[in-house]
Parts: sequence; C-alpha cells; structure tokens
Amino acid sequence: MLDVRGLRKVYSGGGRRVEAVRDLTFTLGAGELVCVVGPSGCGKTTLLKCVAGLLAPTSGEVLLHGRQVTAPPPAMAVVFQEYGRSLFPWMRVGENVELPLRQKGLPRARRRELVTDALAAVGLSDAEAAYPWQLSGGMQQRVAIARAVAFEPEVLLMDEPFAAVDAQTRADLEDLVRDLWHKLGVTILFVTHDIDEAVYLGQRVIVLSSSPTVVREELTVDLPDARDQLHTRGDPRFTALRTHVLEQVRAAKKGLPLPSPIRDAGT
Amino acid sequence: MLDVRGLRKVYSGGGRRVEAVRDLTFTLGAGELVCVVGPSGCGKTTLLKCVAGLLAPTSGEVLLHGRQVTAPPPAMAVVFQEYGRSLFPWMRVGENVELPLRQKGLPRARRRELVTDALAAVGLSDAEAAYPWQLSGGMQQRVAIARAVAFEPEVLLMDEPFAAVDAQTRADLEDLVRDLWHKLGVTILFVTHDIDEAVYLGQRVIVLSSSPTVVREELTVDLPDARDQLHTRGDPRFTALRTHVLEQVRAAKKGLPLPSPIRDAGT
Amino acid sequence: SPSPNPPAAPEGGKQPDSVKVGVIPILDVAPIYLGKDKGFFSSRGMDLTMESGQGGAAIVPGVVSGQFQFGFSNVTSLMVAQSKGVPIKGVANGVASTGVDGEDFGGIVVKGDSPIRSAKDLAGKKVAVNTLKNIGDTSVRASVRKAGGDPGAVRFVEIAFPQMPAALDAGQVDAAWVVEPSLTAVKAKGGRVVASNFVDTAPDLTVALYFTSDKLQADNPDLVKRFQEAMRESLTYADAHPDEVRQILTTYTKIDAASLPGLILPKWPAEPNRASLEELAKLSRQDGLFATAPDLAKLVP
Amino acid sequence: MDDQAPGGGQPAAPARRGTTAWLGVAGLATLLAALEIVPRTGLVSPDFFPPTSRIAQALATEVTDPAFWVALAGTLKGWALGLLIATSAGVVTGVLIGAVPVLRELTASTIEFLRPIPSVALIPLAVLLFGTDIRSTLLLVTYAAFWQVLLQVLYGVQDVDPVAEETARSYGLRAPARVRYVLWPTALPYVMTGVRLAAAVALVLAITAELVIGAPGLGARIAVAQQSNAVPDMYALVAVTGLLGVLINLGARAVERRTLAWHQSVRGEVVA
Amino acid sequence: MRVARRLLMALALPVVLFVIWWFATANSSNFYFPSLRTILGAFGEVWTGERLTVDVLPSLLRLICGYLAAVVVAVTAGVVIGSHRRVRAFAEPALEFVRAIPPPVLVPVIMLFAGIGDVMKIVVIVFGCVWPILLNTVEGVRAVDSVLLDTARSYGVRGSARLRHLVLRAASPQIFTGMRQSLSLGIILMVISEMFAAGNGLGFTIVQFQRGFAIPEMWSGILLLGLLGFLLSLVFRVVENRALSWYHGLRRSQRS
Ligand SMILES: Nc1ncnc2c1ncn2[C@@H]1O[C@H](COP(=O)(O)OP(=O)(O)OP(=O)(O)O)[C@@H](O)[C@H]1O
Ligand SMILES: Nc1ncnc2c1ncn2[C@@H]1O[C@H](COP(=O)(O)OP(=O)(O)OP(=O)(O)O)[C@@H](O)[C@H]1O
Ligand SMILES: [Mg+2]
Ligand SMILES: [Mg+2]
Repeated sequence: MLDVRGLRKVYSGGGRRVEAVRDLTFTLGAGELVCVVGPSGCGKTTLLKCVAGLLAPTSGEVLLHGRQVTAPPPAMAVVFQEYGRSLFPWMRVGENVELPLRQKGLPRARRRELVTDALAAVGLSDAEAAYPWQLSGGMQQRVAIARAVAFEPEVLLMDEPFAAVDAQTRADLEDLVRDLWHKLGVTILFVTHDIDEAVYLGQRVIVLSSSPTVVREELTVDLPDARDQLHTRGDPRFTALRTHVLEQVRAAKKGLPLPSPIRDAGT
Repeated sequence: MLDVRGLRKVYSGGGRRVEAVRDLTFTLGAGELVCVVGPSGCGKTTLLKCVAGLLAPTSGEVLLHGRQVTAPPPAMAVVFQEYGRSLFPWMRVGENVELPLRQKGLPRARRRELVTDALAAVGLSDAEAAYPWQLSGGMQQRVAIARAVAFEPEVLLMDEPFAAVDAQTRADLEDLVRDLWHKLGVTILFVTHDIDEAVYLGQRVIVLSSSPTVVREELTVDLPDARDQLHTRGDPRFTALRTHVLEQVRAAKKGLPLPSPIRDAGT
Repeated sequence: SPSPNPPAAPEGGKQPDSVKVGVIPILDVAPIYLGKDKGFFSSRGMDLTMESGQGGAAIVPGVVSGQFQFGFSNVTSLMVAQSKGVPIKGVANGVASTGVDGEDFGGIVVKGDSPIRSAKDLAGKKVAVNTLKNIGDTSVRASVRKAGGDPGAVRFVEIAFPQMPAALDAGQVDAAWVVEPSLTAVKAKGGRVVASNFVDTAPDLTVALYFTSDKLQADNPDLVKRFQEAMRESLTYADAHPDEVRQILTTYTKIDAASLPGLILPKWPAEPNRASLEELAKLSRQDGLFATAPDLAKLVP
Repeated sequence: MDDQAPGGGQPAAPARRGTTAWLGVAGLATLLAALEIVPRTGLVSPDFFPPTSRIAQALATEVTDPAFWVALAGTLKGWALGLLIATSAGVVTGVLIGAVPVLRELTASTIEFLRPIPSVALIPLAVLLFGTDIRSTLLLVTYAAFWQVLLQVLYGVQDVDPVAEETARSYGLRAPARVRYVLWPTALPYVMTGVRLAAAVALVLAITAELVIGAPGLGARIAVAQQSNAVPDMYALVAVTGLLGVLINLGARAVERRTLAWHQSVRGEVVA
Repeated sequence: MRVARRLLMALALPVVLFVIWWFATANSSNFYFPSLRTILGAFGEVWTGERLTVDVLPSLLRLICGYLAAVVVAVTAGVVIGSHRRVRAFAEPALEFVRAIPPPVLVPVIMLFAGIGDVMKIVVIVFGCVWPILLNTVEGVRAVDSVLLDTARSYGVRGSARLRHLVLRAASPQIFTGMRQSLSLGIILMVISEMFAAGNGLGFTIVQFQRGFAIPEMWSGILLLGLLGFLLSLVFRVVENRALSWYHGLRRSQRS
C-alpha cells in the first residue's frame, strides 16, 4: 500500500548541504503498524515528511496505493514532533481537534462526539476550552494526538508522539494506538526513540542507520497480536527483541557495518 | 542550599483558573542531583520556572542560599522543555551556545573552548555553523543542553532534556550529566518522565502527585555513586526502586491516596 | 448680520441653475458672498454654492472639468494657464489694488526694528511670497525696481500668507509680502509697511478675476452672461458698502471681530483694468513666467 | 522590563485596565501641559502658538457652533468610508497576492512604484473627477490608506509558521481553509497594526483633502481659520483631529484585546 | 537564468500597464491627461542634466537623512514603549494624538520651531516616517516569544546584549515591515515638506509644474517619484535580505 523507493533527500540552503537521507526503500502493507527507530538526526522526520507529501524528495519516490505522493493525500493524519508549533495558538483545544473534521465535512453532532471522545481518550476532557499555550508540554502533545485520533485517518504518521508524556500516560497512549489500529484498521508509521515502545507497538521495526541514512534492518516482531503492558513486556521474546534493536541502534550510532544475518540475531 | 517552601502557583487568565501547584516543600543540598517525576500536567515545569525565578509563586517561596529568589539568579542554567523555542533562530548553533558565555564576560579563547567542548560532548561538532531550524528535533535539544553545559552553572535546572533523543544518545547524555555533576559539583534539579532515568541519575527522586499537586514521595536512591548503564541498570536494587517509583507515578496519576510508609516501600 | 434675502423666483418659474464657484475663503471674494446674500444671483436664476479650495491646484482643474462653473484666481495664474493652453477664460473682475501707496490691502512688510527702510533695501534680502513665480515676486520686484534697487538680487521664499507673520517675527525672512488679514496681524506686532507692491506694479492693478471654462462659455453663454451681470452688480455694491463687506466677512471667514474694523479693504471695480494687466503681463514675461505672451484679449472679459 | 518581571502574577484584569486608562490620561495631560508651557517660556510667540488654555477656550466656543458638528460628521464619514474600502481592499488583495507567490513576484515592482506617489499629487485628479464631492476625499483617503494595510498583510502572510502550515496541509485543509484558519490568524497582528496605521493616515488624508480641495469637513474649517489668521481656532480644530486619533486608537486596542487574546503580545500582559 | 526570470517578473506588469496607458491616452485631448508619449517626452527633457543635481539630489539627501533619523528614533522609542507596559499606557494616547495631525497643518508648527531650512524638511520627513516603524516595533517587541525571553533571563542575558541579541532580532521581521512602509511615506513627505518654504527639490519642482500648468512635466515628476520608490525598495530589499536571512530561511525551511 505504501511504498518508499530509493528515497533520498538533500537539504541545501543557508550555506549548508546535508544529505539527510541517502537511500530508503521499504513497504508498508495496508493496515500494518510499523515502527521506525534510528539515531537522532538520521532523517526520520525527513522520511515522514516525504511520506506525508509535505517535502519533495531529492530523488526516489513514495507511492500510496501505487500512485506517487506529491501532495498530502487525503485521509492521512500526521502527529508532528514539534507538537507545540503544530497546534494553532489562536484556537482552543477543542477547536484545534475539530478543525480537520470540519474540513472533512462531518456533521456537527458527529464532530462533537469525535472531539469529546478523542480528548477523553488522551485524558484531556477538561482542557477543551483552554488555549494550547495554557497547557503543559505533555498536554499539548496529547492534544496533537487527539487531533489525529479524532480524524480517523486511513494512514497515520506519528513522529515521536509520546516524547513529552510521563511513563504511565505513555503506556495508556500506546494501548490507545493499538486499540485504534485494531478498531479502524488504519496503517500506521510510527517514529520513536523508545526501543521498548517500538517493539511493544509494532508488527515490524525498521532500524535506520546513522547518516548517510539507509535501512539498517527490518525486524518482524513475532509477538502475539494481543499485547498488554504487563505480560508483553515480561515476555522473554520481547526482551530478546528489544535487546537486539538496542544493539542495532547502538551500532548504527557508532556507524558499525551492518551485521550479516539480519533476522536471527534476536532469537 | 535550595529550599522550596509551601510553593503554590495558580494560573488565571483567558477565562481559566488552574491551580498548577498546590503545596510543594522540599530541599536540595549543595551539589545534590535530584530528579523530579510526576504525571503529565502536574506542575513540574511550573515548579522549575518558580525555582528559576522566572515565575512568581502565588504563595510560598523559593530560597537559594537562604535568599529569596525573585529573579533568575546568576550562575543558573535552565534547559527548557520547549527546546525548539528556546534557541534563538537568528543565531547559528555556535552563537547560541556562546551567547551566555559572552554575557558572563569570558575571554574569547575560553569561550571558543567551552563551545567546542560542549558541542562535542553532545555529538554536534559539525553542526556549529547551522541554524537551529536546520537541525532535527533531537539535535536542537542537544544544542540546548550544550548551552547549559558550556555555561558551567552552579545550579542546573533541566526540564525533560532528553525527551527528543534516541536511546543511545540518551544514555550517553545521562552519563554526561553525571560526569559534569561530579566534575563541577553543580546542584542539579532534573525533571524527567523516564522513571529509569530518574533512578539512574538521581541521588533522590521526588515524586509529585497529580493535581492538586503536592510532593507524594521523596525517595533516596541508595545505589552506589559510580553508576554505569550496564551494571547499574542490571542491579536488582535499581529494578526495585524503579518499580516502586513506577507504582507511585501510576498511583499518582490515578489520584490514589498516599501510601503510609514512604521510605521502605522500595526495599 | 444682514438678513438673507429669500431667493427671488426666477423668471418663468424655471428651476434656478445650480452654480458652483470655486473660491478661496479670503477677503477678496467678499463681493460674491455679499451678492449672493443680496439676491443678485438668485434674481438671475442662479442658485450659487461656494466651494472653498485652497488655491489654483484645486480650483482650476475643477473649473476645467466642469465640476465648478466658475472659479476665482489671481491674474498671473490665469495668464500662465492661458499661455499653457488651459481652456479657460476670464468672465468678471475679481479684486483690485486700492492704488494708494501705503494703504493697499497688501504690502511688503518688515519687522519694526528692521534696518530695511524702503523697497530699495530689499536687494540681497530674503522676502516671503505666498507662491513663487507668481504675482508676488513679480510685483515685489516692481517695487524694488521703482525704488531704485536691484530686483534681481532679491531672494524669494515661498511661505503661505497665514505663516508669514510668524516667519517674519522669528527672523526666518527679512521681509514678507502679506495681504489682509495677515497684514493687520503683522502691523499689530509692530511691523512696518515698506512698500505697496501692487501700487508699484501698475496703477489700480487688477489682481484677480473670476473665470470659467471655454466649454461652458460655448455651451451656455447665457449662464455666463447672467453670472457676469450679477458679479458686476455685486462688485459695485461691495465697493460702495464697506460696512456690509466687513459684516459678510464674519459669515465665511474667522477673522477676529476686533481686527475687522481696521482691515484695509481692496477695491472692487466692476471692470478689470486692462492697462494694468498689460503692464503685469509684460513684467511677468520679463521674469520668465511664460514663454509666449498670454492672449489678454481672450483672457480679460 | 516590567512585562516579564515576576510578581505580575494575577492582578485582576479590570483593575489593570483602569490603571492603564489613568496612565494614558496622565500622558495626554503631560503633553498638553508641555504645550501650555512652551509658548509661555517665550520659546515661540503665543500669538503663533497659543498655550493649551487659550486653545481650550477656542475649542469651547467651537463646539457650541452647530456647523462644527456638521463638519465633524462630514470628516468622520469620509474617514470611515475610506478606511473601510481601503481595509477591505487591502486585506483581500494582500491575502491573494501573499498566498500566491507568482502574483507576489508579478506585482511587487508595480506596488513599489505606486506606493510613493503622494496623495497630494492626486488632488488635481480627484478634483477633475469628482470636484469637491465626498468622492474626492474618498479617492485620496482610500489610495493612501490602502497601501498601509496591503503592506502589513503582505508581511503578515509571510509570517506563517511552517509547522502550522504543514499541519494544515497534512490534514487536508484546502487553500481557502488554510487562508482562513492559518494564514489569517497569523497575519492578524500585522493587519491590526496596518489598520491602526491606516486609520490615522485616513484621518490625515481626509482632513488634508478637505483642507486643500475644500470638501466640507474639519479640514475646510481649518483652512478658513488659517486664511483668517484665527490661530487659536485653527489649533482648536487641529486638537480635535488629535483627539479623534486618540479615540480611534482606543477602539482599535479594544478590538485587538478581543481578537488577539491568544497572541503573545496580548496574553503576555495577562499572565505573568 | 534566475536573474532573467526575476527581471521578467518585475517588468511584466509595469510594461502591460504602460502599454495600456499609452494607448488609452494616445489621442487624449484632456488638458490634465496628456498622452503618455508627451509625458515621456517631457520626462526626457526635464529630468536630465542640471535638474538631477539641483533638485533630485538635495531631495534625496533630505529623504535619506530624515528616513535614517526616523528609523533610529522609532526603533529606540518602540523598544522602550514595547517592553514596558506602563510606559506604553502613558505614552500611547499622547502619541496617537500627535500622529493624527495632518502634515499640512503640522508643517507650519514645525516651521515655528525648526525654521524654514533643510532642518524643517528633515523634521517633517522624520515626523511622518516614524509612525509605521514605531508601531511595528512596539508590536514586534510585545510579541517576543515567551520561551526566548525566559531563556535570556535565565542565562543572565541582560541590558544591551538582551536588546541586541534578543529583542531587536526577534522584533526585526516586524521592524522591517515598518521600515518598508516608511520608505514610501518618506518620499511622500519629502514632497509635502517641499511644498513649504522650499527653493529646490523634487517635490518643489513638481508643485511648481502643477501651479504653472505644466501638466506633462508634472506627470513626469510623478513618474520619477514612482521610479524612485521602486529603486529605493530594491536597495531596501537587499538590506532586508541580509538582516532577515535567518527569518526567510526559517520560513522557507520546510517548503523546499
Ligand atoms: N501559561 C499558562 N497559563 C495557564 N495555565 C498553565 C500555563 N502553564 C501551565 N499551565 C497549567 O498548569 C498545569 C501544570 O503545567 P506544567 O507545565 O507545570 O506541567 P508539567 O508538570 O510540566 O507537565 P508536562 O510533564 O506535561 O510538561 C497544567 O494544568 C497547565 O494546564
Ligand atoms: N530544514 C532543514 N534544513 C536543513 N537541514 C535540515 C532541515 N531539517 C533537517 N535537516 C537535517 O537533516 C538531518 C535529518 O533531520 P531529521 O529531522 O529528519 O532527523 P530525525 O531523524 O527526525 O532526528 P530526531 O530524532 O533528532 O528528530 C539532520 O542532519 C538535520 O540537520
Ligand atoms: Mg525528528
Ligand atoms: Mg512540563
């Protein structure tokens, strides 16, 4: 459904030329939940923006349903890493969440329902009338998540969506994302730094190398589909997988060569 | 050295009145490293801003060396949660780090040295000439950290400083903070969401309740002073402590009553 | 104040023509206000409205485009316009100098303690006129020439009449050509009149005219004729009734009541003085105001 | 810098507004006192620059004249209409040009060419077209005020935060929606400044047009007072225009407090 | 290539407008709207040779002095007023009072204090140019991001460093908006100031043409004013692009 082919992005400007992404190729099936991890600055946000049609790749292409993505496709929602700046300061929380729904042309009653549910799901029911800048960092980030959730997208792109929330809330939100994914069958590309989170959430984990960025590894998470915070994280297979990913990220950061056997390293 | 006494902060404005912090009292000894955890939106940032003298408490007071803090004291550095907005977009990375040093009146050569070292420590040596907005989220956050580190403050306040960096970098930065603390004897108040991080870093962990916010628990981390990522985190005592804090945060989030025995819960 | 006469019914019950006249709200145009008040215009089937503009910049284009039927302007401006081919034509006399040296409604003034005694001393001095290259500098030069000075050595500065008393007082200029009521203001501060430039230019100099556009003249000669007649009557009446003139001034100007009696009123002869205009045209031409001489025959009614 | 000082915690907003009003009155009073003193010290002659008290006297007589109120109404009408036209035209054009880069490039040189053409140079044109009609005033007022708004809008449009813009695009907001929900609120602070600038320029031009062309209004009255050497009356009328300026600004600030409650410049003054 | 494109973009619309003007007035018999051909003819005659040094140059000098003085005054005052709420409350009504006074009325007052020479004309230009810069500076300073302010405060960035590195930079996009506004206002005020007590200058000459019914010459003067505005704006853009390179980069950063 979502194909990234030979993606390359070079930023130039301000006297700097940075090859943010060198060559990325991978595929997401419809309804898949894939996590992306990689060292800081390796190009995860760049990748996401290219997939979202917000940034034109220098070369390579992104295909959605076989058609090239050149502009943001409809029915796609993005949670930006810069959550603070992605909320509109001139709108109250409720309006921020509602705006995309209005754009979708949903009737008023349905919009209200979605907004209320989404805010409740992220634990912000009583902040609906506040302005974003009256909220704490974590609350702002949750508003951005609520906006994406309420949108009921077909494809959901999330860039470190839980970076600013506390451990417990994070766990709850992780479960929320999986719930949503189950319920709506949405395709999710999820960027995170938390390796446990990547393994806990994803069906697959894509590990990016450090710059010059390529796909270092694509790891299938062979954990049972029904996951919960207590048991899944206690599972020895989980531990094995996370240790493997951690090593990969570490190696990626140090710029070590790719390990030869990809799949069985975690076993 | 740093006393927070009966701190209370109520935000009002825009038709909303939020009691961000109800009553906080605790003390930091000179050269202590204390971590603060608590549910999202419980008032950690508010607390930090009051300590930094950036926000006037509604009641209660903050004392530094016995004198009330009403304005930012000199020799204090703050790493803000909103790292993206705390960098000056019109200055290159190097200038951003250098500015406070210039303010301090350091000679040019010394400034250069500090800037270079700090940027190297956070792994951004080659980004010195970039503008902040040319960097990835994690890189921006590291610039903010570098700025604080280069400042060589007496008191260092950090608000979720590693939220946007990857696991490996995070571990490196944690060690950087502890190094710095050892080397300079700086007093550190460190807000984080990562419970492992809190336990790994701190001599004590202060757990805040959810709103109305009070200190739910002050926990002494009785791990040996020499910590390293591999052994410390493998230590069963570490696991016990983190589990205890996690439960506290969970309970705090659910608004459960304070447990009666505070200290021995983790043992 | 004079009770406004009810507009006399125009002959034949015809609707009166609505006539707009562009004027400057100064002393000089008192006759038209007075004439309107006396019903000289309404009795000829004209419903007169005065539009007060600040000068030629607004009035001449207004008349040319037909926004105003008639306008008031000083003769030099009209000559310049004519020589440039602006399609306008004088229709009635406007205002004239009293012809009495030292007792004219305008003059060259200096501060009381100024070393300047006569127009001759103006050579090399800074003299304020309201507009450069106009009647002011031409007539001031005439005074200097007549007094035996070097007219080419006078330096002119452009300052509006209302600002002249202050400029003179502050020493920003050495002398100023002012007209009433600024003249009274200067004299009240101890200023002296050193020459009457209009008198020195030509005897009984015609200073301003009422004019219309060639187009109106061609399209509606009857209206022009009626306006001419009414104007003549108004001028004659005003010239003969100075008290009523002073009275009418209170209706359209803000001249201080205390200084009203002392104002020197100009002359309002019914017809322009052709000879004085020829003299002025000659002097203006010398000053380079226009390359080709204006056709006075066409300009002067 | 007292805006940022701690301790500004939460004083009741109404009380603050009260102080603000008093400070403003004090500021005006200081200005007027200075204007009273200057001529009294002999720096300039009171004959040409009358002290405030003398102007106030003239103003007192002025306001008893019904013709004054008619003139005031005339000026305000020209001002309000001109400002309305200029603002709407400026905002629409500005958003259009600002949102479409090609248009912006195409029009930039022409805009820069037309802006410095002084309204006073257009006076003959206005008279030619409309005489002393209010349309003359409108033409001049609109021409001058339009550029003020347009330029502010152009700069405001450029101020859109790229992250906010990307958010809007990624959620499928189409161009009109992006203009309404992202671009417009971003530009609004600039627009407010533009409107405040334009309001004063419109007033200035309304009066100037009346002054020079003689369209009925305060300006025409000023012209009469000037020509008649009625110095205090002239200043009294000028003071009226100044007071109008103060009132207009009060109105603009009130609107701003409502529409820009979310903006840093306004919220910074409520919360510490 | 890029230069050619920009040139094309800059010239396209003006050329179209001029062509329209040319044909619309080709057979004009209206005295006040001569044909463009006549105007261009007059342009060549009038604005060459001695006039450039005698009239255009002094005007330009006065304009530049006045404009620069206005920038300094307005930015200084704007920073003070913008960063202190109480100062703003105190000063704003008084400033608004003065701002609403039309230059044609104000000039005589300025003449009382500044005489009738160049100083007066420069003061008039300053007086008109100050407002857009002042208002924009005030608003720009008020809108400085709170996190940046907190950052500067906590790192002890105070006094002139705070001003230079934080307040002015953060407000600079808006300050430049005001400066751009004022540039053309400056030209307008240059003309107005030269309507009073002037003996030379571009505005003076245009007014003389107007009074002397030299209508094609007057139009050519207006053309020259427009041209001047355009040229000055080009210079301004170079300065702005340098000073605001970070800002334009930031705004463009994610659009590439
Ligand atoms: N400027 C403000 N105006 C009004 N309310 C505010 C403001 N800043 C914070 N608050 C409120 O105060 C409370 C505490 O906010 P604070 O930012 O201190 O939380 P926090 O503990 O840092 O949360 P997080 O971990 O999510 O960053 C929240 O309920 C928030 O909505
Ligand atoms: N607008 C830009 N202009 C120039 N360079 C940029 C820009 N945005 C990103 N880069 C560069 O591209 C590289 C990848 O950035 P990106 O934001 O994609 O990283 P990331 O993987 O999201 O990192 P993080 O985990 O820290 O958010 C970095 O080196 C960064 O400096
Ligand atoms: Mg990123
Ligand atoms: Mg926080």
